[in-house]
Amino acid sequence: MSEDTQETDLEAGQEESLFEAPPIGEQERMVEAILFASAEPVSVKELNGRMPHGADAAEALVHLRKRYDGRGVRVVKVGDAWAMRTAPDLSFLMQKETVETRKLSRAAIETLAIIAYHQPITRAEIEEIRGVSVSRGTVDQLLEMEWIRFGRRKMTPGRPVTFVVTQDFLDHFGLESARDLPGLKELRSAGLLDNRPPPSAMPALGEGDEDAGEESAEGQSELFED
Amino acid sequence: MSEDTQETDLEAGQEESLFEAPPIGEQERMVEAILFASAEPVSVKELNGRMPHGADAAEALVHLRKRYDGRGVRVVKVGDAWAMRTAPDLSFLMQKETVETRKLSRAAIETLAIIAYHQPITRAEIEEIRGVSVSRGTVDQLLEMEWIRFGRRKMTPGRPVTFVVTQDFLDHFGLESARDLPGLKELRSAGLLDNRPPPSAMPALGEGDEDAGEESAEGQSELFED
Amino acid sequence: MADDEFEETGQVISVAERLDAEALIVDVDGFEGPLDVLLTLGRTQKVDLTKISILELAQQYLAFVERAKTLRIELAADYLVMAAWLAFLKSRLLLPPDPEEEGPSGEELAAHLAFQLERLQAMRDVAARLMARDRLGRDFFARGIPESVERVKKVTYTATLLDLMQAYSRLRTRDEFRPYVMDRDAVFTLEHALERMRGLIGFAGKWTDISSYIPEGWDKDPARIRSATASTFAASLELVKEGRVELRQSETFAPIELRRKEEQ
Repeated sequence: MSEDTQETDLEAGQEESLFEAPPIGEQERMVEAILFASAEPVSVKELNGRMPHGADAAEALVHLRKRYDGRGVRVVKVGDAWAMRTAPDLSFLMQKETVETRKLSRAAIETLAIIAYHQPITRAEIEEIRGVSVSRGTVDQLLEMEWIRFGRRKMTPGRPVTFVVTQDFLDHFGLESARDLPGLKELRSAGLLDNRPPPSAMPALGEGDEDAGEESAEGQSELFED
Repeated sequence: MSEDTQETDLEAGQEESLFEAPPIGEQERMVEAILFASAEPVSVKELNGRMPHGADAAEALVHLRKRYDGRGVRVVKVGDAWAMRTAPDLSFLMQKETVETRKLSRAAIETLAIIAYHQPITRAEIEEIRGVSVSRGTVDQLLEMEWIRFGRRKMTPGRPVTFVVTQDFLDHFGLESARDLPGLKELRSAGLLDNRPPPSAMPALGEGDEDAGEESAEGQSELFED
Repeated sequence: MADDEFEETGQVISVAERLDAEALIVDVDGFEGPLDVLLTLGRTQKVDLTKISILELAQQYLAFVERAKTLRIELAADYLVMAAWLAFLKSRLLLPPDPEEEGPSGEELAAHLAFQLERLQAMRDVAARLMARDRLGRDFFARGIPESVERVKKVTYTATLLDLMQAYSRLRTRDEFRPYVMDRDAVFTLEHALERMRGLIGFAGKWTDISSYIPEGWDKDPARIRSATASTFAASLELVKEGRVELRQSETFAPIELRRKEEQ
């Protein structure tokens, strides 16, 4: 695209008399630079004030506007001032999607574990094992992640829905089937069931409802170990 | 050029055909819009990450740069990134936009130049060139302005940290890369950038404990104030 | 006074040199260390830095330090270290070389000092060129109204198998769910080992060290290793007896290897 023959005589123009307006191509460059760098839209009056004597910003704007026609950037009128803006059809480029990975909450991972080990399982049964109610948010989150889905309804009164784990779940955890989950014995031999606080720490440590459980577990094991 | 796997492609890219890149003219518009919208240089990698799948920002940049050649705004390379900047010959129009930069001390200017021409360079090496200790304040100021940053540690005893100049530095001084520093070639061919260790009997000026250096400088000025 | 000084220092100091030194003293606080003073003194020689006389420079510097002394101006240690060194350099340059003495010659030392001065001057020159360049925010400008890139943050959640197992264990160690409380921590029973190996030997088509059958979690603590090794070995013997596997050991204390016995 070689529209501008004006540009060739730029340099010469500058060196010429102070009172002669710069060539229109040069004026166009000036308007372009001012609009680009300005933090606010600039009026024609201000443009003329900043440009050399004799310049005609309004005319330069006509050319500049034409030049940017169809480009990724446009020259737009804002009130009675002018500004440059990215083309509206490219606004999608001004978004950047970032993915942040977070650890699943304790409530969610516990619920998930119970479903995995006991599927198909109803919400009431999950609550019984966890000892606390299961919030809708937790279940929804797991459903949304597609790690659990609804299983068959139980043939018990009320025909409650059940939850089962999904293929996505198995894929994520590298399991062939839910039956491949390590059993209690294996958990124990992996040292995962030995997480008991030392006896000295006995009275009321830990958080919330878990406390009671851990304390009594401890009491129990002491009984047996003696 | 490895794709950034953390940043997923944009909506628009996904909506369109996944395998057909937009025409190059369209890609050029996209690069134009992204560079135009950003005050900071944007890397080719980020451009590609933000553009639809299959786009080649590097190629689009070649076209775009040519298009802006001689305009009031230029497409410039800053390290591995690209930016749009007004043409320096129009600076006379821009008094209004001028930002007051903090005045650098002579020590800071010298230290900056030494880092730029000798990077990566350790504090001890800077001190050996200047013959005085480098105050913490000087380095801190340059770090704060983000004109220098820490480079890799030197594989010498004590594994000292090194300093290198940043993309902001290149951007500020209108340099495509540190290789374009003025006079670099002459300095190199004159051997003035060689790492020539001092003969054994030379006094190690300014080396060692910088605090001691600062203390004595302070002591001195106190004397003069009396 | 001038004579006194002459005798005291034993140096020939021209009036011009003394005046130079005095001029510097006034501004000693403005100097960036001894190299800076040397560069400034060097400039008075009115020659190219590469042709500078280091001997003369040393003399000039010593005059500067002397002058500071007579004016009771205390110089920082760096300046005095340089003075001592230049006095040493001067003697090296003036006296015939002592063949006994080791280390670099006076000329080598002088050459390095000249290099340092030239390098510092070069750095100052390029620093000035750098600062004189067209600069962002002064001569050229970035976009005045940057459009912010909207960060669309997508959060994904993740967990590992270990998290899952730990969560389940946590639940199961609570109270009534502790049916295995009687198990002793460091004992891996023969029954356990047998059960485990029965499930695994189907895959033992090749000779495999039986220690690889020791379950995870039993390979760190010595007591557990001992127990698991013993029971795994006993279980292997049991399986041989049942005719399901073969065992071999190449020599005493070599690894014991196991292989599935193919059905006849």
